[in-house]
Amino acid sequence: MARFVLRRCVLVLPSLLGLLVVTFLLIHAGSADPAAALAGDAATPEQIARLRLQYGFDRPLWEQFVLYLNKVSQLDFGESAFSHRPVAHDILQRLPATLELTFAALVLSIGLGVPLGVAAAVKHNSWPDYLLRLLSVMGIAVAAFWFAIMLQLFFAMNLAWLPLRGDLASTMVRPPVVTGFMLLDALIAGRWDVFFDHLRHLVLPAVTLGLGGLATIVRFTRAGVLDTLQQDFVFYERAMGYRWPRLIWIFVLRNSLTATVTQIGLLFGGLIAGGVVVESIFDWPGIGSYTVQAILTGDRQVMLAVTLLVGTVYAAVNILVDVVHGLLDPRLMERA
Amino acid sequence: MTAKITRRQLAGLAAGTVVTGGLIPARAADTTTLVSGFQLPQNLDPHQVYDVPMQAMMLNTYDNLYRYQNDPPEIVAWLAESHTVSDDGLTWEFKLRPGIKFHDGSEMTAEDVVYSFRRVLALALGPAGAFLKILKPENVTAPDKLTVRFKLETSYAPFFAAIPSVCIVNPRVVKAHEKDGDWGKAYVASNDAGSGPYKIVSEGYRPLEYLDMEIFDDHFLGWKHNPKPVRKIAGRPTKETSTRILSLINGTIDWTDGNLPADQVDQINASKLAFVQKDVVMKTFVIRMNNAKPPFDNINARKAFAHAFNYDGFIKEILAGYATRDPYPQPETLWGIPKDAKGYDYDLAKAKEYVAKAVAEGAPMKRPLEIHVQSENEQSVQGAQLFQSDLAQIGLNVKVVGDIWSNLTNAAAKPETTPDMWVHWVSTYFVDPENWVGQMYDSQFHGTWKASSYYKNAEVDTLLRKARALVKQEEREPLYEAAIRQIMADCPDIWIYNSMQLQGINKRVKGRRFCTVGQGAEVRWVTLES
Amino acid sequence: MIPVLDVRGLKVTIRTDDGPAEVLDDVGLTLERGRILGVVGESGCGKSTLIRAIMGILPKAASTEAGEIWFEGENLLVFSERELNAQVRSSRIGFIPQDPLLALNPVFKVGTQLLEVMRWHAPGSRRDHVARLVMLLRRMQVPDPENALERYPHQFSGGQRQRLLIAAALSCAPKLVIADEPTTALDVTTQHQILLLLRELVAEFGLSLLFVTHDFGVVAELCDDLCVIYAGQTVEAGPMRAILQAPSHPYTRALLACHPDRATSFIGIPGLVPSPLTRPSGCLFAARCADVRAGCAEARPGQGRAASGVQVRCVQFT
Amino acid sequence: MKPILRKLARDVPAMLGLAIVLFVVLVAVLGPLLAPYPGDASASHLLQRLKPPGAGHPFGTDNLGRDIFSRVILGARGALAIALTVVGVAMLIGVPLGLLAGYRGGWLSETIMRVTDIVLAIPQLVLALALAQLMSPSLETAMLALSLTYWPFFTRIVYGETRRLSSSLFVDALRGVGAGTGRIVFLHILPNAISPVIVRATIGLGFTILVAAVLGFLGMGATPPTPDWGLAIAESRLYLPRAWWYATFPGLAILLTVMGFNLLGDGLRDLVDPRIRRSR
Repeated sequence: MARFVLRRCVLVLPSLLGLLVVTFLLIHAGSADPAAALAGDAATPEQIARLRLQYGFDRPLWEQFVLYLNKVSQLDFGESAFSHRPVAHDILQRLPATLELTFAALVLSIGLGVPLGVAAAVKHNSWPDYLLRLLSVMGIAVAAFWFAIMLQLFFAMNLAWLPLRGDLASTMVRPPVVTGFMLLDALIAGRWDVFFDHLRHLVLPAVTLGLGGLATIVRFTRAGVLDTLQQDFVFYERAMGYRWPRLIWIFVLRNSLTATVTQIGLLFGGLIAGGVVVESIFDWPGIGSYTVQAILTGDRQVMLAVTLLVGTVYAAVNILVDVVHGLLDPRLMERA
Repeated sequence: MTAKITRRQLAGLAAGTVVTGGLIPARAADTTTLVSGFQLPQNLDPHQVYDVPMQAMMLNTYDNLYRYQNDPPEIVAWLAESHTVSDDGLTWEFKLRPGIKFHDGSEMTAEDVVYSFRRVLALALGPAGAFLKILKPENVTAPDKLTVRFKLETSYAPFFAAIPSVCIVNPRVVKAHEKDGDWGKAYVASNDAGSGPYKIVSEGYRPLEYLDMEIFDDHFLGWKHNPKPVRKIAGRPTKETSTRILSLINGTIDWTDGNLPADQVDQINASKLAFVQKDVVMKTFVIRMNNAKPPFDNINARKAFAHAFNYDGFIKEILAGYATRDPYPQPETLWGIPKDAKGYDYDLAKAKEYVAKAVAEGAPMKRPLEIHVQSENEQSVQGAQLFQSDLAQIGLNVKVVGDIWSNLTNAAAKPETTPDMWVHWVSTYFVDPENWVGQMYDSQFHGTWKASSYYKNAEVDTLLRKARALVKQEEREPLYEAAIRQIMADCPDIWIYNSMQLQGINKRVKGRRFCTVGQGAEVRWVTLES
Repeated sequence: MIPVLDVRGLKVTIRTDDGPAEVLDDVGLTLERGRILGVVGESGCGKSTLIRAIMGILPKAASTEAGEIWFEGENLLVFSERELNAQVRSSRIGFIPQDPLLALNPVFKVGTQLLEVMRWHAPGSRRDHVARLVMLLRRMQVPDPENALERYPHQFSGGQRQRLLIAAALSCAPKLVIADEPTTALDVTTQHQILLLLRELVAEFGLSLLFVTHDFGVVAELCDDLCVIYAGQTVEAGPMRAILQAPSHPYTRALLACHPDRATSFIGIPGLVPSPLTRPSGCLFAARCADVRAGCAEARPGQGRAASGVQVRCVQFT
Repeated sequence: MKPILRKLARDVPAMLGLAIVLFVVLVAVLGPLLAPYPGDASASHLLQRLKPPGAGHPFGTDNLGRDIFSRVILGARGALAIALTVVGVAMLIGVPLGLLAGYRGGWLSETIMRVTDIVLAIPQLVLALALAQLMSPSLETAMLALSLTYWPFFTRIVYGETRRLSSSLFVDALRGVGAGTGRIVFLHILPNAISPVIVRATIGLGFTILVAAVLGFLGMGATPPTPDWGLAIAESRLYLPRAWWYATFPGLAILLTVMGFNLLGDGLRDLVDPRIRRSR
C-alpha cells in the first residue's frame, strides 16, 4: 500500500512538470507586460523599464523558466503583481478557506447524493427514479451564479435565516490562526460562537457549490447500483437470503461506489474551479476570488502558482481516489 | 453563547436549529463598529499602491503633510503646520507639528518624513510617479527635528498638489521588518506603520477580503471634533454588485464605496435601512481616439465621432442623471477651464457632414474600427454599445471588444498596439490640471495610458510645460486655459461627463464628510446612531 | 410420503417490449426425499426461470400465471418475500450457483459473505457459525479452512470456489439443495470430483438435490431421477434408469441418439427452439421432430404415460 | 434500430430531453423569424430600459431597453454553435488520439495518455480564463479554450474502449484473417467504441453551454452586443435584485437547454449500455 502510494506520487511529478511547462508557455505567450502589471496604474515608462530589468522579464523565455523552476523548487512562487505580496503566503492564507468550502460541499453532495442515487436505482424506472433523474439533471444544468443569488434572496433576505456574505460576522473577533481552517481554529481556541457563526456562513456557499456535485453523485451512484444489481452475485445473495437493506447498503453499494469515487475525484477539480464563482458571490475568502483577481489583472505569478496548486491537489485527490478504490476493491490493490 | 456547550446543544446543531436559528442577527446592532464596503487596495502599503481604494484606506490609517478636505477640495495643513517655497519654486520647506505620535507610541520627527519620501522614491511605485523626475532622494533632508526640506531638480507646480499622496510611515516599524533591503515592502504590504486615526488590528487583514481597524486614541488631532467616534472599522468589501446591494439593504454593511450603479438608487432609497448619497467628484469619463492611426489622424473624422455620441441620452437614461455633462478634457469644477470654449454636442447631421469632409480628405472612414472596453466594467460597455448603435446610423462600422485593464494599459505603450478607441475614467490622483490635461495631452507622456490618444501639438506642449514649471495658480491658469482651448479645437478625444459618486449608506451613519479625494471614506467624522 | 419438492403446472410469463413471453408453460417435477433429480434442457428452455421461480426471485417483469410449488407440504407461491427470506432461503433450501466466481461478491472476504448468510438463517452464535463453516470447509477438502475465511474470492481456484459455495449451501443445514449447473465452469477432472462430492453429501447430510444442467452426461452420472424440459414444458420425467433404457419422447430420443455414449450437447438436433414470444399452437417440438405426424401441429399434446411409467408429453402416448 | 427507438420512446425523461433539444434547435434555426424584435440583437432603446415583463415584452427589457424575449430566442443559435463547435473540435482531437493510443500501445500510447492526464489536470475554467485573458476575451478564445480542455475526455473513453476491443476475440479473429490495421480500427473498433462517445458528446453539449455561460458571466466569453445568455446574466448583475427578470429568463434558457441535452444523453447511455439495457 505504502509502496503503491509512493510510486503514484513519483509518477505524478512528470505530469506536474508538464503542466507547469504548458501553463508557463501559455501565460508567457500572452501579450500582457508583467512589468507594467507590477508597476501599477500610475507608473511611468521608466518605472516599468526598471522593473523589467529587476525581475528578468527581458531574458529569454527558457532562462526565465529555469529561474522560475529553481524558485518553485524552493517553494518560492514569486510576488503577486497585484498585491506585491509573496504568492506562496497569499495562497497559504487562502487555501484552507477554499478547502473548507470544498469539503463542506463534498460532504453535502456525498451525504445526500449516495443515498438518493441508491434510492433511484432501487426504484429504477418508476416515478421516484424519473423525478430524481430530472432533479439531478437540473442540479447539473442550473447556472451556479443564478442559483446563488436566488439562495441569497430567499434565505438571507426574505427569511433572514442565514448570513448573506463573508465567512464570519463583522463584529466577531477572529480566533488566532493555527491551522487556517476556521472551524478547527475556533475549536482550538474554544470559541463556540465563532464555530457556529462560521458554520452559518458556510451553509449557502456550500449548498451552491455542492449542488452540481450532488447531482453528479446521484447519477453515478444510480448507474453504479443499477449495474451491480445485474451481477450474478446479487442474485446469489438474494437466493441465500441476505436481508434487503444490508444487501443494498453494504454488499451492493460497496461494489457500486467505484464509479462514484472516480467522479468524486473528478469533481474535486471541478469544485475548486467552481469555487471561483461561488466565492466571489458570497465573498468567501478563498483561492477562487484570488484567481479571478489574478486573471483580471494579468497577474502571472499567481496564475502559475494557482494552476500548479490545483494540478497538485487534483493529482493528490486522484491518488487518494486510487487508494479508496483499492480499499473498496481488494483486487485492484493486488493488480497495482 | 458561552464557551461551554452541552451535548444537547450539539444535537441541536445537528437538527439545524443553530444553523438557521439566528444566533447573530443579520444586522449588527453594535454602534461602535462601522462595516465598510469599500474596495480594499491591492495591498496596504501606501508607497506601493496609489489608487482610489488606497486613498480611502490611507485617510484612516496614515497621515500626510498636507491633505485634501471638504467639497470642493481644499488642500489643508495636516501633519505640517505650514510650508514655504522659494521664488524659483525649487526649494520647499515644511514645518511639522510637534508631538505627533505613531501607532507604536513613538514621536514623529522630520527624519521620519525624510525616510518616507526616500522610501517612495526608492520603491518607485504608486505615488512615486509625480516625484521621480523632479526629486532626488538625497535632496530630501531634515535640517532640524521639525523641518523637512525638498530641493527639486526643476520647478514643478504639481509637486505641492501631490504632497497629500505621500503617507508618512514609521521607519522604526518598517526597518525592523526589512528583508534584503526591501524597504519593508513585504511587511508594510500587510501591516500597519502609520499614525492615522485608526490602526490595523493584527491578523485583521486578508487581501481582497477583509481589513479590521480600531481607533487610535492618541491621534495627533485628538477626538474633540467627534464625541462618539466609531471604535472599530470592519472593512468588508463585496465583490459582486448584487451581493453589495443586498448587504446594504439588509444592514450587513454600513456603506458601500462610491461606485454604486445608477439603476440601483431607487431600490436602495426605497429600503428601510439605507439611502444613496450623491456627491460630485472629479472623475472624468472619456472615449480615447488613437490620433496616430487613420482615420483619427484626420480632425474632421475625429469631430464626426465627437458629434455622434449621445451625451444626454447616456447621462439621463443609462446613468439616470447621476453624472454631469462635462465637455472639457478635465472636471468642470477644476480651475483652468476656458469659460468661452464650447464642447461638442450630439448631432448626427453634423457628424455626417464631418464624415463627408473626412472622406473627401481621404480618411478611411469605412475601415472597420474597434472600441475596447473594460469587460468587468458595465458602464464602459454600455457607453460603447450606445456609441456603436449611433455610429451604425451614420454608416460607421465599429466593433465592441471586451478587454481588461492591464491589457489596455499595456497596449497603450505603443501607438501601433493602442486600440482605435477605448473607454476609461480619469480619477483624481492629485487635484491639479496636471492630473488631466497635463498628463493626457503633453506629448512627452506618450506611452502611458493617460496619453494614449497620441495627440501631439507643439503649441500645447509648450503651454503645458510652461504651466507645469510655475508655482502660482494665477500665473498658471491662463496657460491652461489657452492649452485647453487649443486641445478642444483639435478634438483628440471624446469627453463625456464628470462623475457623480453614488454611495449607499445605512441611515444610522451620521456626520460623514465628503471630499473627492478618498470618496468620503474618512471615518473619523462618523458616528453611528442606535 | 410427501415429496420434498413438487412443482405442478408452473406457468411463468415475462413482459417484454415485444409482448408477453411464455418462458415456462406447464412445468412439473417431483423430487422425493433423499434423491437426486436432474433437470435437463437446452439453454433458453427456462431452467433458470424455474430455479428463480422456486427461490421466489423472479425478475420484476415476470409473473407466475398458474401452477403450484409445493415444498415440504407448503405452497411457496403464497409466501411473501419476507416469509421466504425468513423461513425458506438457506435455512431450508440451499443454493449452489452456476459460476462460483461471478456468484461471490468480489469485494468482501469469503468469511464475511458466508457468515452473513448464517447470521440470519443458522442458529447459534457467531463463534458456532465459524466452527461449523470450518468443519464444512474441511469436509469439502478446502485446504487451510481457518484462513480461507479471511481470503477474497479471487484468491481461490475455480474448484475451490465451488467447494466454498457448496459449503455455503449446506451451512444452515437445509433439507433441499438446488444446484444450478454447478460444474459447467470447471474443467473435466474437477467436475468429476465435485459430482462425487455432491453424491456423498446427499447421503451424509440427508439432503435432497435438485440438479439443473444442460449436460446430459453429468445427469447420467449423478442423478436418480430425470426431468427433461423443452421450451418451457416438461416433456419427459421419470426414473433415470427407465428413461435411459427406453427414452420415449422424440426429443429425449434425439438427444440420446445424436450422442450414443450419453449426449453432452444439443447441437445434433436440427432446427431451433421456438421463441417464447411466438409459440406454435401445436406441439412445440413438432417443427424439429423426426417422428412428426398429422395433427402434431394442431393441438398441444397433454401429459401421457409410457409403458415404463415415465411421464411423456407426446401424442404417441396419450 | 426500430426497437431501440421504441425503447427510447418509452423512456419519459429521455423523450422530454429530446423534445427540449428539438425545440431549442428549432428556435435556433428560426430565431430571427420567431423573435418579435430581431433588431434588438444590436439596437438599443434607451427610453425602454429595464421594463418588467408585461405586454409587448413578455420577458421584460434589459439595460439598453432591448426585448429580453427576443434576445433569449436569438441567443439559442449562439449557444448551440458554441456547443457544437467545441464538442466537435474536441472530438476531432480526442477520438483519433484515443484510437491511436489504444490500438498502438507502447511509448506512443504512453505519451498520449500522459499528455491527456496533464491536460485533464488543468482545471477547465482556469485554463479558459487564462487563455481568454491572453488572447483578449472573445467568443472564439472561449471556444478554443473549451475545446482544448474537453478533448481528453474523449481520448480517455476511446482509449479504454479501444483497449478493450483490440484485445477481444473478434479483433484477434480479424487479425487472423489478415485484416489491415486501418480497416480494423475504422470499420470495427470505432463503430463499437462510438456509442459512449456519442453519449459523452451529448452530455458535453449541455456542459459546454454551461461553462460558456460561466465564462460569459466572468466577462471572458461573448462580447456585447451579442445576444448571449451567459453575458446577459453577467450584465444583469448590476441591476439585481431589482430587475429579477433580466437574469431569470436567460438563466432558465440555459437550464432548459442543458437539461435537454443531459436528459437525452442519459437516455442514450441507458440505451447503449447493454448491462442496463438488460434490466428493462
